Amino acid sequence: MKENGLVEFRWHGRGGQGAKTACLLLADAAFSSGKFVQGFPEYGPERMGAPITAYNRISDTRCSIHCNIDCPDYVVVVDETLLDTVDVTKGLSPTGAVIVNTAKSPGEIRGKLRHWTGPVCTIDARRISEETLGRNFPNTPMLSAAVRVSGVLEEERFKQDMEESFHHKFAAKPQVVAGNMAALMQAWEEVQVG
Amino acid sequence: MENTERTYHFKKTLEKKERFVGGHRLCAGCGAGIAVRGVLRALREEDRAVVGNATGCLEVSSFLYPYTAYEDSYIHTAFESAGASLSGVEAAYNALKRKGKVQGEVKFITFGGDGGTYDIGFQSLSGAMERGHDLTYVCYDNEAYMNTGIQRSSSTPRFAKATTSPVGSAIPGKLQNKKNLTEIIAAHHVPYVAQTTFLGNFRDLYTKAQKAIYTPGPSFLNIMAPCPRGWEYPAEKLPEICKLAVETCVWPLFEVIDGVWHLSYQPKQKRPVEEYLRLQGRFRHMFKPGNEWMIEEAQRNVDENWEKLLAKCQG
Amino acid sequence: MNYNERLSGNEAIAFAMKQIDPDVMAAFPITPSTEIPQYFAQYVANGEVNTEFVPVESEHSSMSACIGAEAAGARAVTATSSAGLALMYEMMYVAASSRLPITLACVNRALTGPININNDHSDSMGIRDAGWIQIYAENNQEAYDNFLQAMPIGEHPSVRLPVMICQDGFITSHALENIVLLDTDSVKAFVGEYRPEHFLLKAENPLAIGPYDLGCHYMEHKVQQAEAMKGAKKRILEVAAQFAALTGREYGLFEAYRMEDAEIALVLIGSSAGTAKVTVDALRARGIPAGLVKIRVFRPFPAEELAQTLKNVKALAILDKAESFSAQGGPLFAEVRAALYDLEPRPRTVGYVYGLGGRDITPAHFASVFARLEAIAAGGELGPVYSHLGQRG
Amino acid sequence: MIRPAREIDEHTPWQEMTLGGEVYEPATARYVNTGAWRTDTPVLDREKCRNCLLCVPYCPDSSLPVAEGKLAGIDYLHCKGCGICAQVCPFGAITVKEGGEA
Repeated sequence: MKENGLVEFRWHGRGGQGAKTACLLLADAAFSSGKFVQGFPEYGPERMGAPITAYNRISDTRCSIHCNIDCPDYVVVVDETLLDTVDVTKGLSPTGAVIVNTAKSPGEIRGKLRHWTGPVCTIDARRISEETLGRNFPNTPMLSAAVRVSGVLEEERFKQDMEESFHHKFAAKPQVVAGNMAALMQAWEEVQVG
Repeated sequence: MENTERTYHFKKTLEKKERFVGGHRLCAGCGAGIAVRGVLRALREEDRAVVGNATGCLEVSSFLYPYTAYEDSYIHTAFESAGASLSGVEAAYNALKRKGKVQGEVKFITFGGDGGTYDIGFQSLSGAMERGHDLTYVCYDNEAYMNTGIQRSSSTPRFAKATTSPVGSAIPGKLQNKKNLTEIIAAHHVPYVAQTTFLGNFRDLYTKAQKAIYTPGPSFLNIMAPCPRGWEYPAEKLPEICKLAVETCVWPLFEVIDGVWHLSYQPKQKRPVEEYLRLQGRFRHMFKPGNEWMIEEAQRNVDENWEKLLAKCQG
Repeated sequence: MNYNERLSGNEAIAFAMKQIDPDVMAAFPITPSTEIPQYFAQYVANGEVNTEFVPVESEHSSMSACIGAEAAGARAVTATSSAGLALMYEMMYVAASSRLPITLACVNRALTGPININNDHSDSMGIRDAGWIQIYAENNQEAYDNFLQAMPIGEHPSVRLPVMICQDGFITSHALENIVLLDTDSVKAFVGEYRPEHFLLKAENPLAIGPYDLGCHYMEHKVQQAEAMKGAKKRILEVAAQFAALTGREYGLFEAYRMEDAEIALVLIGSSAGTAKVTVDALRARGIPAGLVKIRVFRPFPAEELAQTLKNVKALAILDKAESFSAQGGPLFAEVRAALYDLEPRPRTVGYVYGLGGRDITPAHFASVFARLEAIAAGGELGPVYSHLGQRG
Repeated sequence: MIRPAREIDEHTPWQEMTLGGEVYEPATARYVNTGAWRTDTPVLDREKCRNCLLCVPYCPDSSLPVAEGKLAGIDYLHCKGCGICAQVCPFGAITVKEGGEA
């Protein structure tokens, strides 16, 4: 654990897939839990499909630091095809974990990770999202898995805050609230640690 | 255009209070001063105006600190920004009027020479026209950058001598034809666009200025405003030059109202362009033996443009 | 009246603009400030503000339109970055010399070329001598707070100068962070109404603005501007005091962080100051007397106040997030060093140019600078006074 | 104390000049004598003038004032002597004489 309960996340995704949105959602959820947060993407001129990185700092006090996160506590990979080209676990804290959106098992994914010997977590966010929301919106399951694995937020409060936030966000479409909550709960249960 | 007068009472228009006073530092016989007076005279006396201005002869001469030649409010910001600056003034008026902070009718009229209008200020003019601000942009077109010493502009006619299109043994003055800015502005589909100059009892200029100012939305007025220094003619010859510009069809008078083209004046007998050119020193080299082709080219160009205009106005 | 939220720096500025509800906003999009007019256009579309939004065709025109609007008697705002600010260059001078207190949200970005969209301060530093008050933020909170203070500073009759509120592109503009907001009524009461004495639309008398100034008047007008800029310090501090009374958040011309007994220190601007604070804390934990000064107000430049704060420092590094290609350091270095010239003894100073085009700067970088300062303070050689930090090779 | 525009000249200290070069009085140019620029001078023959006023709008210097529908004379404080008025007069009522004296 870093000072003041600081927990740092790095997100890997592709432009247009929602890694930045998921990062902002995590910041939002942590803010609701009374934390001090940072959620910021690393910007380039790249368009849809290019690898992108986003970061979170979650802490009990305000973070004054404003640089990228080279040594995160957790890495979340929104698109498993990135594992072939991006060294996603670079700098990852040995006590941390990598969380990958995949239908594969942690064991299968480990084979693609170069030097990483720590925990490998998997979540089939695509399937969960399709089952609960009818479409591939992996953000809610990914967020759920990241919170579950990291333990950065207290479970009950997180779930309660998310429900309120969905009600607020989808005020015009209440059916979407139930779908998102189902996605969140299912991901919470299904995330595999290996 | 409910605010425009149906009939033109020349003497009544001259009894209105002068809104552009003497004491400015324009040259003796300058067309810009005549244009500004003529346009501002079209304002209803009870209306206020904010006058804008691109940098140029008019600006450096009509507001030389602490002497403004304008009865109305006036703003100059830069050479290329007259359209945008007046857009900001008009936007402010809309906001302040809505909030009850400004009362009464205020009109927005900006002046620019051909440098500030055809060239460096073209982008901000185009933006202001496209956004639909309720303002009138008036170009006093003297066909070169007179303020900096008669350099060529995109409005300078072909073969005219200017200090950056000089006449030499290899190149006979400006090589390109004049840009048709009025047509370009008409292509912005603004409600009112017109071309005029100084003629007779100023009916054409006055009524066009009035329509431009009182048509809601953006309007554009292009006024041929001769420059005795740059065009090299004796200052008192200005009325004759304007008249010949129209009679030769070098500077046709027309309006484009809501996209419909109207010819304002058709000469009974189109005069040869040579008569117009001969009065001006900037075309002197065209009359040298061996250069007859230049006059022929100039005539051909005027004829072509005139035929195109006639087609538009009949279409 | 204070409440907690989480907003990016751009959202914070747009929200401040919404709370102020200016008369005119004229803007043209450019990364990374684009979100500000986007958010604002949505407020306009939703009828949440009573502002005339002018979506101009260039930044040159956005500043021109702001000048027209402000001269007309309206409160005008805009936002831009990088090449957009560069395109405004001429009009920035016109705004300042016409004494029009326009407020510009500058989201700092590197200047082309090669083209680069990330943060450094070359845009606003390039225009530092245009006559605008410049206030820089470390984070979203400061960007918001500074924006609320801009109009009470710039519009005050003793000042009448335009104000640029700067924050670091992407690093704070696109970073979601906690922020404490003021309720809108308090914002409106704090910012007040814009009541210029003379304006183009005033019914009682006309106003002519933007004359040709002959040599016999031009210098006098420039002296007026210079005097106003000198006097602006007082107003900036008055407004800061009023703001502190309202929010509890205190601001000065700069922030002196752990400077009381500091023997080695950094001077820098913007978000990197927050990162450097982490290094200062780490050094302090080891008993090393490190501190830093974060410049908030760069124009007017707080020279006397800096000299007072830095007089007991033995070794000082001044870090510029902009090149000036002077071949002897960046603009902040030049000005801070000049400010210290009359001190006896004076701190030994070195200058770094860092973070260009978004080059990331970490606590480790600052640790290396402090290590050098420790050696200098202990009587070691000064070494090169002008160098770069964070580049390869 | 800021001075009125007509009292601001090359001797005025900066403290007494309007800020930013603004002028908030109307048409202060009328205090300027541009008549001194004249090298030729138009002269109005009232006998010949029929008050058609055709000369008036052509004057670049607003120097042909109209009162009660009639040409009220020539404003020699501002007239620069371009001679356009003489050219457009259909009745020969305005002639240009050499020299700047009115």
